[in-house]
Amino acid sequence: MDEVKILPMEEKKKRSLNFVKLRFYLLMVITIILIFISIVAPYMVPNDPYATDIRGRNLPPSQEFLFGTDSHGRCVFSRVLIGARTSISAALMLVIITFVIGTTIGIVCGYYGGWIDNLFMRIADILLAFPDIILGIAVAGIIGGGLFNAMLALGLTGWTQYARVARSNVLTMKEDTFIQAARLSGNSDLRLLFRHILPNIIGVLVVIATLQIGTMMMGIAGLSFLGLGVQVPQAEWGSMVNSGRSYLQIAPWISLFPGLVMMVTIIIFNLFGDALRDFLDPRINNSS
Amino acid sequence: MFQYIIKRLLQLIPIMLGVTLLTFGLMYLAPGDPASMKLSAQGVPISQDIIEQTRIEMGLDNPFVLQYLTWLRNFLSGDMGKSYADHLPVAEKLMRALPKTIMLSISSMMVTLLVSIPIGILAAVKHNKASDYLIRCMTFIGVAMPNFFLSLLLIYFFALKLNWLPVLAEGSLKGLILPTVALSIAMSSRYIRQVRAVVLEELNKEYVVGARARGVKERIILYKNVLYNTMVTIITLIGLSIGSLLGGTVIVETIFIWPGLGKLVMDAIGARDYPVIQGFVVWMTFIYVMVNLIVDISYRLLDPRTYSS
Amino acid sequence: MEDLLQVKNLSVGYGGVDIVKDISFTIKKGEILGIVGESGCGKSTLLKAILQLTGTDVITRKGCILFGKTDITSCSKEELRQLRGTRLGVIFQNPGASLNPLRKIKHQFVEAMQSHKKIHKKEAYKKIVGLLECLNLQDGERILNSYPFQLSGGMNQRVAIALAMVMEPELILADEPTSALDVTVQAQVVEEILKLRQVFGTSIMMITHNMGVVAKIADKIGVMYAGRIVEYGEKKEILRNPTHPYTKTLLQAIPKMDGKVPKGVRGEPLSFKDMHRGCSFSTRCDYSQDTCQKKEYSITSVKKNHWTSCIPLSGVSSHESTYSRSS
Amino acid sequence: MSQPILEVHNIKKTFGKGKYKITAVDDVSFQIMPGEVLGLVGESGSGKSTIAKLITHLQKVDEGNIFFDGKDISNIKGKACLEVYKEMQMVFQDPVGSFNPRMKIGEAIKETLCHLCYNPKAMSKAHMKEAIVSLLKQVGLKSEYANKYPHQLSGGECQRAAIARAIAVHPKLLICDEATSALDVSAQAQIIELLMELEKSLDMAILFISHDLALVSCICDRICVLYKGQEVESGETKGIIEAPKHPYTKKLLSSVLQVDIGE
Amino acid sequence: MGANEVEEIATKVSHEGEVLVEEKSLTFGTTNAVASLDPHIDWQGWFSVRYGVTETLFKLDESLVPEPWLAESYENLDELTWKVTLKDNIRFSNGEPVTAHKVVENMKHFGEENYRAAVFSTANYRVEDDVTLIIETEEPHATLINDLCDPYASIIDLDATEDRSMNPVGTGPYVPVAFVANESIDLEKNTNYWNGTPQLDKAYIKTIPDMDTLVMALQSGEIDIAHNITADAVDLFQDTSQYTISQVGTSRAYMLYYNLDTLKDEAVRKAISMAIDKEGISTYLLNNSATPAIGAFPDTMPYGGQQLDGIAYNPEAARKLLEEAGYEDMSGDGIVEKDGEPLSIDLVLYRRLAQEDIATEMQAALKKIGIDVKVTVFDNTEYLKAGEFDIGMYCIVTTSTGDAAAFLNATMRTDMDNNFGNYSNAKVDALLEQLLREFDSEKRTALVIEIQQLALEDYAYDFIGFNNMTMIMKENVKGFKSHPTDYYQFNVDSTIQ
Ligand SMILES: Nc1ncnc2c1ncn2[C@@H]1O[C@H](COP(=O)(O)OP(=O)(O)OP(=O)(O)O)[C@@H](O)[C@H]1O
Ligand SMILES: Nc1ncnc2c1ncn2[C@@H]1O[C@H](COP(=O)(O)OP(=O)(O)OP(=O)(O)O)[C@@H](O)[C@H]1O
Ligand SMILES: [Mg+2]
Ligand SMILES: [Mg+2]
Repeated sequence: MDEVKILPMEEKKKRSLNFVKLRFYLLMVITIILIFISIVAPYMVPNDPYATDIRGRNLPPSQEFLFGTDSHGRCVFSRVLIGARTSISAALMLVIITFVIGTTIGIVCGYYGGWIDNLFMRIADILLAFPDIILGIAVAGIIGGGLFNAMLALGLTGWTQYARVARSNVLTMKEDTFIQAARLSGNSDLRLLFRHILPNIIGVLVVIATLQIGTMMMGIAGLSFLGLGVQVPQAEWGSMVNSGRSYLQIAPWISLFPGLVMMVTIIIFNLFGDALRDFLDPRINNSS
Repeated sequence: MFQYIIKRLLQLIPIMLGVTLLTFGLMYLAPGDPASMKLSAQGVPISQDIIEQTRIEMGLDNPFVLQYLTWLRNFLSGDMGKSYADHLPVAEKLMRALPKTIMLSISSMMVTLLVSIPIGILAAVKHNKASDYLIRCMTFIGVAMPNFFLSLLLIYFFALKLNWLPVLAEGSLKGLILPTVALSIAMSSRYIRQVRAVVLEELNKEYVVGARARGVKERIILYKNVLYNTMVTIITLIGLSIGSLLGGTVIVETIFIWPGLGKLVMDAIGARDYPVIQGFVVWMTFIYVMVNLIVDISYRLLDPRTYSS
Repeated sequence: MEDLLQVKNLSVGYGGVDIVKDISFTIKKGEILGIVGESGCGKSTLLKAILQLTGTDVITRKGCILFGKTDITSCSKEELRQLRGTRLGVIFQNPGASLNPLRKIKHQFVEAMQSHKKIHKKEAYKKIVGLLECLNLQDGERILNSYPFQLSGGMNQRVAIALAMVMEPELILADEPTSALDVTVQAQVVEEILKLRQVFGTSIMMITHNMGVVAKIADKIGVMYAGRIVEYGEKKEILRNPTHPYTKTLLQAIPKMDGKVPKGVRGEPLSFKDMHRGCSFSTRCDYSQDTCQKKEYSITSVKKNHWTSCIPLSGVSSHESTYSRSS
Repeated sequence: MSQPILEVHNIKKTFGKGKYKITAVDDVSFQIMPGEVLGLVGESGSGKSTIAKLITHLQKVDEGNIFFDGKDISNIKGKACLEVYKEMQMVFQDPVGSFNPRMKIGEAIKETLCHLCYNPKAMSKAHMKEAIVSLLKQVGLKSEYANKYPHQLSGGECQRAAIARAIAVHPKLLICDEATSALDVSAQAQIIELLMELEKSLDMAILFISHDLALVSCICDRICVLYKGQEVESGETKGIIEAPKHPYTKKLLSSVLQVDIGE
Repeated sequence: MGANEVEEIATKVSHEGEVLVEEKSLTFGTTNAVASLDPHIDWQGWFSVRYGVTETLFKLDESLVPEPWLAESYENLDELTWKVTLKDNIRFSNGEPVTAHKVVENMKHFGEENYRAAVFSTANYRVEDDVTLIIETEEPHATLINDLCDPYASIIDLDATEDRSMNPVGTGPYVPVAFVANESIDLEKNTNYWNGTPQLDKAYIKTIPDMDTLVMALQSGEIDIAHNITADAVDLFQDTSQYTISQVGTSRAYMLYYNLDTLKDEAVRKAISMAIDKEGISTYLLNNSATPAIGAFPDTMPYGGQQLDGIAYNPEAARKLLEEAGYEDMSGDGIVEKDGEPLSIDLVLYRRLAQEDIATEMQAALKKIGIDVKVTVFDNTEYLKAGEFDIGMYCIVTTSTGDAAAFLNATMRTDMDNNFGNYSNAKVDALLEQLLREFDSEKRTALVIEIQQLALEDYAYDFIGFNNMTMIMKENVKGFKSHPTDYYQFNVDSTIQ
């Protein structure tokens, strides 16, 4: 109750509020730039990322090859750029698909309950019984490698998180006064679900999704590193780190740059997720 | 409580059935014919007759459900089939590797807890001070560092450049250090952040203000009240992270040649050794599910609200 | 009787905005002071300031709080800690929340006691059971071995009272100790707080917005509005002879069993941010005049032990008609 | 005498199973006449809110019947519910919580108008806006409140807005489930004043649920006392206040801390 | 326990003066996993021969010509009959003498156990005396002595042990004392060795499947020898005062199968062959760890590549060739089309040695002449059998025992097991039939050359290069040498100083 009319936002909070907003917008811009880069990467590469030059292998970073060349004489910088496309867009796509599917299932399960809820939650239980990337390893290991299979493997369990969070949120929200009030206002079930419940839980889910991008990226990279992800010569950061492994001592840049870029990207997505969470948190940010 | 355990154990049955069905189903759908795969792994010259014969021997001509049930029956009786690659019983192979994986998991878990709980609490207590920011920065890097990348860097520096630790872990105690560190860094980073958040939240609870208002010593508030209360959450975290720990062991074991289950399965994947993969997946899942059960139970034991109502 | 707590020109706030402004009052030994006022007028803030509770964002900006002879505002952390519990007790509004949900009641008692004094557990338990009996909780042993969630709201509140009392402090600060309780339980708890004073002679500062409770137990009443005490005096004086317009309307808003519909104050309180010079009640006051906007806060004595910040000139108000409309 | 607007016959509601079974409402009957204010009192957990939810069909009755305006509404579904909501509305205890935090006050009111009052297609935007503003005015809120979010309003203001939303349909029956207990005395008095005014001007019946006997006695024509899901006493306000029969009622009465101004 | 510790202990003991003779031991790291030590089954004999546990009657010299080992000599009595005489001082590690009788038992045994040794299961044997035996094959088998060089033909004491997979009793300088499948083999010297005293007291074989770890283990000193190291890693060990590099060419060829069912246009096949820079791949990409190939056999052999006419690397000509054949880039995407169909081919391979690298390079090279290549990597060789590819890359030892016939017959003859591209040329088939029955080595050589030339001219196969075997050891390790066969590394002179 006390919190209800915290209109007098004092200086300190104001500052932290601005900070939260500033941080959010800043990171949003960076994230968008990152995604933008990953989209236009093919037009930005200084060299053909697939063109080999066996006479110019393992060259150290230079003006022509910013990140040096790899064991096939390919420009590591160009490959990192092109790899951004694979790594980021694959992770993004995976997250978006699992997000949509998981959220829909979660909302429907939470709201209607009954057999449909039971069915999906049992499926989720079974999928969640597989430890982390073990199912990914099993799927990719059994049905074979390839980016699509790796994504499938990760997506198989990916949706459950959204479904569970959405469901539990819907379950508690279902009893909230404002939902009952909305029902008294004559709203249909569908409208209740999508006009009233969804906007109120989407924040949490979006935050999970943003944080999930990094996880998925690491998952895909991990599978690629194990040789279960992308196939040669496709550029993907995880497989690039892997292929540079043998040259760690001779030409460390082959592994180091994709590894570092991946790390930085994940950090950015994670920071963005955190900033988004703060931004959406009514306790911190009250005026949205 | 006892009833609860029984109930949970009963709930495991359909889940494990689902897991086995899924695992078996995957193998069933997998490209390639298990019979010829088995034969080619043995280096036997493959004629169509032999393949047919092997198919019948392996029961591959039976309908899916029957195959599954047969497989399940054998599995339950401890017979997980034989490795295509070296004809050793899968159960034996897994059994041999299991202790190593458990050793690695436990040591990583211990290190993680020992590192993350104090640091997490420190960060929470020093909320928004320099040390808090420093810790948070480090954790961000730690979380974002892919464990295979980290593993390579660790080997490069500690084994090769400094020559402090062996390159070949080979299941020795000294060799345990690097894989443990590789696994714990990411995990600790995640934990520190979570412990920090949980402790912060707990510190803001009214009962803490209450205790302060009663003049209870800060130390007692922190250790006897806050820490104990957050333990419940931390234990849940442990349960949740066991999954990624087990997943992480696969990569780390492969890089460090740690003769555990992870390495075994990667070798098996390389050799399309399906019985081993199958056995591995089901085992890992079982371990994971059991650990989570234990976590749930201890969670209930720790929180009086759950076990007495 | 000597003064136990003296608050002088106290200003308190969060960050930049002052919530509590220039408050002065005293509590004598054995006296019960009731502080009433609208929600959000700064009652809890005042209480937290007196306790100098860390971690609640409260910043004392001006004035001093003399407790006995010590100035609380200039105490060190450790001195404050020793003060709390031994000489200053607190009871919070939400009985359950101020207890650690995961620890048995007895541990919470013992750790509060042992933080101040070397005492053996057995001895401590004995003392606690005695205290609980005083509070009409016969089943002391069982309660000690329970967790907060196993007790009802009323029991928890009594446990909280006992916790505040266990070191026999000279002054107890109670922040809406009964508003989370059912009417019937509330009546009981109020009885028990009264009994405490009888038995231990403890002074109490009781914060509430329930006039009924204040009327029942207080010796003196302070009426707060927008961070200031606008009227202060003996209970009877305030109830029978309110001078400040806010006190008057507040009294009229209380539902009574006489079948009359209670009358509200019109308008909404200003937010602290929008507060300007002059009387902050003037926007809602029926007697408000142009001068009210400019007038500085000052107090006028009405009688001995009764002062107010405003004595409206009755009959002059142009709002008289509005005021009588609803009566 | 006219027909009661609401009749509740022996309704029953249980929650949980086996050991955890709770009978929240146990065989309760009462009726409300048009334009009448009925007070429902009882301590926490006595089943007051449950009764309100049963009447408004937010929960289903286990046993018994509810008649609204002569029609049995105990087992209606879907569209029929909407018809009932056009004549019966409710105000909740938690004023801020009864609004969707992501919807402006105006939008929330508009929802009710669209779903229950007018055909939204047949109505111009300006017209709709006008309707909303006039509703807000009726409860003493300025028109700019339509563009605010619930958390930007104080508790009292929110409750006014909630009342505006409820009276948008010109209900014959308004249920107030502890509509004032979250507010402080002065805000409470404001709301009560408003409700009483509206009752007269709109000729609504009100089911006033509260645990504050003093408050109920001020405004209600009749009172019904609940104890652990059962109705222990009911009758004219005066009779109950002056001569309570049931010991629980007596206890409730004696617990009321009266402010003795004693002029 | 690591080898270092063992050495350390050994040194310490000697310092204290208790034990005067320092125990000599070394650790040998390899990427190969050993599932069983039984030399007769599958390819397991490679390991027991490599690690000096078992020996064969004949061994191959550096140019893969058989020479006697356990045998003293042989005589080819007629097309079907062979007489083998054993050395007379040979004993198994358990002290038992090696008799003609035991040798015959062995031949029957591996003939049964190993499909590559099928000829020995159908042959008839006669024991003349303790050291002489007669072998009669059912059909003429020109390469019998070569076959006896194959490690599966290891002579072991079949009566000595129950479990040959754990501790076969052979005649080599070392005996296995502890064996963990796929992980390690501990060896001790064979005190009964027939040909001198082994210099090492102990040797530890470690399987380190990961190449990088293997390299680092050698750098950190955890192993003394790293076997079969990749070319690029060699650069790390250029310091000759610390390391010795032993490199040798082998007959393991990186080869291409053109799928003649799908790649019907000869011009395309030819263009592809012309676009592959074999020289560049061998020298630069593989850092000299391969020798460019023309045909199926290395130049060191009489029927090696120098005898054949190959296709020269000439991408320009390749592009022209395509153009003449009607392939032109109309869409401007860099890929040529014919009849609106872009020229896109599937290249399949399995994960072995440098195949992935070569494929990547080929993909880039073919893109330059306008061919789009899709690469699919498999984990085993099943994919070739399925026949769903345009080009199949394979990596195979073309002559493990100094004999060309087996490879050519299995690979190039119509409908044979390894003829994955469905090559069929009646003339080649006839010549192969002839080759199998020809005992005269000069004529054999001529036949082998002719067959290869025909296949090359049909553009049915291409050979990119031969893998060079590299072994790196610490400078103080002596008596180890890479051999084109990839066995024979451990011998009586192997030692560490
Ligand atoms: N931690 C805080 N930070 C910033 N502002 C606060 C904080 N706590 C309270 N406030 C603001 O200070 C003002 C006074 O709050 P306080 O809790 O003292 O009121 P109160 O009189 O106790 O009200 P109630 O009767 O509702 O408990 C309110 O406007 C509130 O919004
Ligand atoms: N959805 C539900 N599931 C289970 N039990 C419920 C549910 N709703 C109410 N109850 C139980 O029914 C009983 C009556 O609850 P109800 O909310 O009607 O009481 P109330 O008189 O409104 O109390 P309060 O004054 O606290 O609002 C309580 O014991 C409550 O725990
Ligand atoms: Mg308060
Ligand atoms: Mg209720």
